[in-house]
Amino acid sequence: MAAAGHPSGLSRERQLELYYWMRLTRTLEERLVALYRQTKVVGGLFRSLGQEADAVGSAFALERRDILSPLIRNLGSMLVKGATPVEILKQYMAKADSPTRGRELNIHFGDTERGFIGQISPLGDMVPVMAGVTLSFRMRGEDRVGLVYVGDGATSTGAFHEGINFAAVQRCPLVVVVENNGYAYSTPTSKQTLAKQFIDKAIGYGIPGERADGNDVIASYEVTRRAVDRARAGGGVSLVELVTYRRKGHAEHDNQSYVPDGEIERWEKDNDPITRYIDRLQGELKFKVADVEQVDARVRAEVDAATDEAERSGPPEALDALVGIYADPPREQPLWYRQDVASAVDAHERPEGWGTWQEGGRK
Amino acid sequence: MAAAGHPSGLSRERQLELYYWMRLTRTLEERLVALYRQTKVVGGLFRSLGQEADAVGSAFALERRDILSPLIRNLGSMLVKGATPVEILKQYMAKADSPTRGRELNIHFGDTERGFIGQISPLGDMVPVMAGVTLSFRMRGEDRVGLVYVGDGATSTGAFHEGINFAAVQRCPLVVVVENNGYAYSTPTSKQTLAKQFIDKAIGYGIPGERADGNDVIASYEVTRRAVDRARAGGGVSLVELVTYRRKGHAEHDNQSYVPDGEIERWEKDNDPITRYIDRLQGELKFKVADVEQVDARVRAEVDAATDEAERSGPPEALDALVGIYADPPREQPLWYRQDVASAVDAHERPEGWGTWQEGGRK
Amino acid sequence: MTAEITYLEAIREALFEEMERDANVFMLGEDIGAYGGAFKVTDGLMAKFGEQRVIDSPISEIGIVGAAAGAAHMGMRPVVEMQFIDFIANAYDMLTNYVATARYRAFLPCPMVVRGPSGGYVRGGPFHSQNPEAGFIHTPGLKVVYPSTAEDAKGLMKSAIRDDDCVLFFEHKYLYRRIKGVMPEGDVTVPIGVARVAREGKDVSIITYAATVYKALEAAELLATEHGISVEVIDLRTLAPLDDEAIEKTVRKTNRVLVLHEDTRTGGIAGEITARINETCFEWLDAPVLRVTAHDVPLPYAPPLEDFVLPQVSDVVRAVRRLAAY
Amino acid sequence: MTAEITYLEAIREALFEEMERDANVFMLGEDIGAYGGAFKVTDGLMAKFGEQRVIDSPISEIGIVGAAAGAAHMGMRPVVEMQFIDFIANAYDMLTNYVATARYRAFLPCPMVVRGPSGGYVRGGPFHSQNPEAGFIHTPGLKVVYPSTAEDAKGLMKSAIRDDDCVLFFEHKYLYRRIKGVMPEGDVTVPIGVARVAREGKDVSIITYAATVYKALEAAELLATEHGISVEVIDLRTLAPLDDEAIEKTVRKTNRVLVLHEDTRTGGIAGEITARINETCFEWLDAPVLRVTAHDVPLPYAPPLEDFVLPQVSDVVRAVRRLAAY
Ligand SMILES: Cc1ncc(C[n+]2csc(CCOP(=O)(O)OP(=O)(O)O)c2C)c(N)n1
Ligand SMILES: Cc1ncc(C[n+]2csc(CCOP(=O)(O)OP(=O)(O)O)c2C)c(N)n1
Ligand SMILES: [Mg+2]
Ligand SMILES: [Mg+2]
Repeated sequence: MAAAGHPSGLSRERQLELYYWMRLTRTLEERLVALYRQTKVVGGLFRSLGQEADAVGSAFALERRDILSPLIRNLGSMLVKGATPVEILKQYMAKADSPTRGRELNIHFGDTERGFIGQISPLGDMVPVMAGVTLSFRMRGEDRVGLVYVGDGATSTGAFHEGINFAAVQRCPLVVVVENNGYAYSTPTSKQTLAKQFIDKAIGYGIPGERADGNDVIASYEVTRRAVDRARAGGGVSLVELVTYRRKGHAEHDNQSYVPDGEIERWEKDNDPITRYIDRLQGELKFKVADVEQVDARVRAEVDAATDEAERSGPPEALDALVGIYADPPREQPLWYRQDVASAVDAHERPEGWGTWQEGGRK
Repeated sequence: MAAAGHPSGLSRERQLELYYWMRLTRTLEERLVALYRQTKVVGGLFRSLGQEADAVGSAFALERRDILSPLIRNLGSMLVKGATPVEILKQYMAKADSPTRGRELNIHFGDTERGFIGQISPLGDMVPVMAGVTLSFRMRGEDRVGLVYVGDGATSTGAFHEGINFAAVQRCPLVVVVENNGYAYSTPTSKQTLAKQFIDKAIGYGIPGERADGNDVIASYEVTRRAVDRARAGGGVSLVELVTYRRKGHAEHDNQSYVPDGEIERWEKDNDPITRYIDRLQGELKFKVADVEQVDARVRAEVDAATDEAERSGPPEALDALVGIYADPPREQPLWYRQDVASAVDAHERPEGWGTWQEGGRK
Repeated sequence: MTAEITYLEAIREALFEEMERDANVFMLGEDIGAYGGAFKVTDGLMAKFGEQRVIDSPISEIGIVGAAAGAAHMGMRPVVEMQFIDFIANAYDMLTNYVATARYRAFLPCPMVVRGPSGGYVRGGPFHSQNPEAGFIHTPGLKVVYPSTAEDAKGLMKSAIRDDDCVLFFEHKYLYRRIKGVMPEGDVTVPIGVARVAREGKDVSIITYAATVYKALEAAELLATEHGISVEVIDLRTLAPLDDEAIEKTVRKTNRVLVLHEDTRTGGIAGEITARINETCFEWLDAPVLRVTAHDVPLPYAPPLEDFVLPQVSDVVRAVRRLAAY
Repeated sequence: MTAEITYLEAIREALFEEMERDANVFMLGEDIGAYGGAFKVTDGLMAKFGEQRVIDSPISEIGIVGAAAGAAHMGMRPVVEMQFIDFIANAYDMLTNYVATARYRAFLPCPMVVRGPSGGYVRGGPFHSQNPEAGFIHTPGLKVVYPSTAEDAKGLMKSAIRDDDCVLFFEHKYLYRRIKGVMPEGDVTVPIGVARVAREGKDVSIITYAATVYKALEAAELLATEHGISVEVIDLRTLAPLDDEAIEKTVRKTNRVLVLHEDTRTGGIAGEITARINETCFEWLDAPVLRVTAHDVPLPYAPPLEDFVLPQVSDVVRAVRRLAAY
């Protein structure tokens, strides 16, 4: 137990930092919503509203040399691991100088230097991949740990099962964080599993499991930190369940008609992770209102600056689409009917007559 | 608890029947070994030596209308469900009138009338399939139960995980029997999972799990019967672990070099399921030696007769290979260079000069 | 007079009517019930038919495809939704090893449909835009359909559900709400295995399916008015089994063929079609069979990239002009 | 003088030498350690290199292919065994969606090899005889090799392990112990992407790979002696990327082409090769490109059935004679 005012032994600076990352997550997502409504975001927009604490708190338990594999609702984890707001914005807007040069969407990107590996859409796949990442740490005797997130829904995939079991048997230094936010798209947890809690799965893999309040950023940090320490000390895989709630729809288009009345409002009112942490900062931890407001102002300025910068970038060059499928050959040749053609789409493409397509009907 | 002398309420007839099925399994497999050495078995040969009790006891808990999905070591289960020795022999010998007309090997065959569905090789796949079979029972309000076997090794597959979880959530009347025989091919259980016992996986699916001595045919029957009754009463999926030991190699070619010295001999000496049951029959259950010997004689006669019958059948006609891929069209046409050709292989095929192939080197 | 409905609504109508017609038909998939599916294809089905027949499943493509097979063995007629067809890759073993072989190796009927939103041109990125048909066309025991019109979407879905084997039903998400049609009165099916002449022509044939049917039609119009080339467009509708007769007929008519598909080039179905034409109509060819396809790369997200990778009308125009001039 | 070793031993030698050369190379698979693998390909590796570098895994094809990818990102060079290549279907998502796209979408290197016993002619039945190459050739980002000689098996395995991308390495189990060769001295690799002329000829070309190379060679001998037809046999060795140059060269030489493969017909690689020949060499063709392949059915177990489904020497003879007479 940490001394009063210093939960988990975090310095005051680090305590405020936790707030900064949560606020940055929320403000950046709010900016993305604005850009989405201006149709500047090319694809869908995925929110982590109400889940900022579990993402930030868990990622905060890692060292820079450690590697994390985020999911769609782990913007906060990526920011903690060094992803920048301007990268996020450019990526969503499919800019030429975005982290994936316009190849992948939303926050599907990574950087092994800073220690995060981008997910792919098929759920669960990152669990075996992170088993392999951490297997390499173990084989090389590196003092590094991996952390992989799975949603409550993704625990039903074969990839999750095979990956966590392999990592367990191989005693990989891996932490598997189940973000139990109550829903997988529209599917409530009760239709996903009969298990009473996700840590009940740990025993079936012969590994420790621990559960915490995912809307408490300190608790999320602490529980993850224990698992990280165990992994680093050679204790192998742990399962951590962070209980939280997805306050927005699966993506911005989802109207959440399937959610029982009042449920969202209740979580918003009683259990917003940022509000809760502000209360704690200003109460138990004795920060001043101004300390918090300063962070808010800094975040606003940073997101404004990032937006300006991101907007200045242009879209990728068409021919970049053919670069880097393999190390060798380094690029594909355009097909013969595209030789000497810079852009594929000429005046004839996307005519009105194709049907009854309307911007509003977009999926 | 059943009255003394009537364990589990089984009549004396049924008590002896259990012995019959175990003995039939073993004698039939011994006959297959002889045929294999005579190269009359076309492919590999898989034994269930030492595991007869778990297969027979568990299948014995089902009614005829119930459906079971056996694995490679569940010859005993199939016999209980009505597969006949002559079918088994013909199937191994790839005869024209074998249950799959020579299309599939060893005991990969089924009959929904008698209530068993043949497995395919990819391990774990039968778990989702049996989830669907039993889902149909539930949807139609039929008073039927399903039982699916998985090996200790197959519990590591994604298919097992997705199938059992789906069945659990859908409350399908399904019993999942993990046959823990200590090995998956050469891989000991300790390299397959860190779980201390396979029923530890049940809690992660929110279902009951129960473990029994798989070399005790009555215990195997009883534990499975409880799960079957639960399923029939609307209690959904149960996991049953039957602990046994694989005394032969994965298949006949496997020399078991990876098995610790003395392990096989110990199981053979102390824990042969047939020997144990004979002791019980002649002891506690007060059968006469002659009762047992009569069964042995009957089994020998049946297997002899079946062998004679199986040997009389011929191989399939080549053109049958093109029949029944789809309901419509009912057959494929031979490719143009095979029109009017009855057999594909003429004098030029399989020449000596291909390499250093020797019958002994066969895999 | 009946109103026009979209390609998506046509599919929903087929599901609805088949569920009404046959109590063995049921739906299985992620978020298909209360929510009505990611694209709302199954919207309203749960309200009408109940949770027993419209099952919201865990995220388990292996699980639900396998469960469908098991139910199908027992006489049910399951229709499984892949939330995006890209995730059918997870069930590749179950479909190619278990389902496709069930009748042949075990005489087990396996009447089931696996359906889902497919294809690109929608800025979906590499995992929400795929055309994974090639791997399944390659698998004996499976049937594959991929309609381009609302009428066909409905009629083929009815046939797929009634078929006694497994049918993979690819729905093009770019067409979902863009394409409309007037449905025929009554219970009308479109047969599996029969192609459609989408436009008659005499100089060059374009053999295609799904979204690129419209690329072909547009190109045909343009080629007629601007270049005086008469193009015949064949909409395959079914990819397995291929309608060899229809292919041969158009080849013998125009003697010049372009195979057009949205899927990547290498190993795509255009190769198979070219081989068949070669085998049966070599003497009728006045020019090589040409292919217009996507480039061989994962489909990128940014509009200029996606547009460059996928086939466009201008490509078709160029290829047809080359064929006509050959 | 060096002794002959088998195709199987050649692969083992390559694994051994590469593990000695590069500490990042390690093996992952079911029963590959203490037991040495179902076919004993990895026999002795664990004794030499230890459990850390020869890992016996749970039965988890998704898990081990995914783990290999993760380790590869970190600079390791994993070699994964599928106990039978048929089970690669279980990892189809991981390979086609994750591994194949890693470099393109995320600039993540993914140097890994997935290898395993493939192919039929061994009475293995439908799940121990497959040739699943088509689905992977179709996937941009993967490389596919399938050697027919012991020398190539060794040299290509070395190249595969050193390649900076994922290479699927199909080993033909019918050739494992039947085919022998004398290995070149020293560290010799065979380049990926380069075909081999297995026999020179001038009248008809057979383009093939793996076990059917021997069917082609036998037929060629017979055609030469009994029918006076001179056959050139091209052993592709690599299926992705295809050696277009070698294909064009032989077509321009003989003007008559048979594509021969053991895989089923529809959607097999013969279609792709036919399309390419059509596009680049149409004017050079004196006859249609013909295909000899397996029939489109799951591979049955009984000898007369398997023999009927798979291509045989007599089929090749018939097809070549037809081409020569065209
Ligand atoms: C294998 C697979 N199947 C289906 C999908 C479609 N899909 C995307 S997100 C999602 C729900 C995910 O729920 P959960 O794992 O709980 O994560 P959350 O969105 O709640 O963070 C689904 C079904 C997918 N991406 N991958
Ligand atoms: C998906 C898959 N991977 C690999 C194999 C190869 N294989 C066949 S049996 C076997 C071991 C099975 O062990 P277990 O499940 O314990 O069953 P047992 O043989 O002990 O009854 C393996 C690895 C397979 N059949 N399927
Ligand atoms: Mg969730
Ligand atoms: Mg076992």
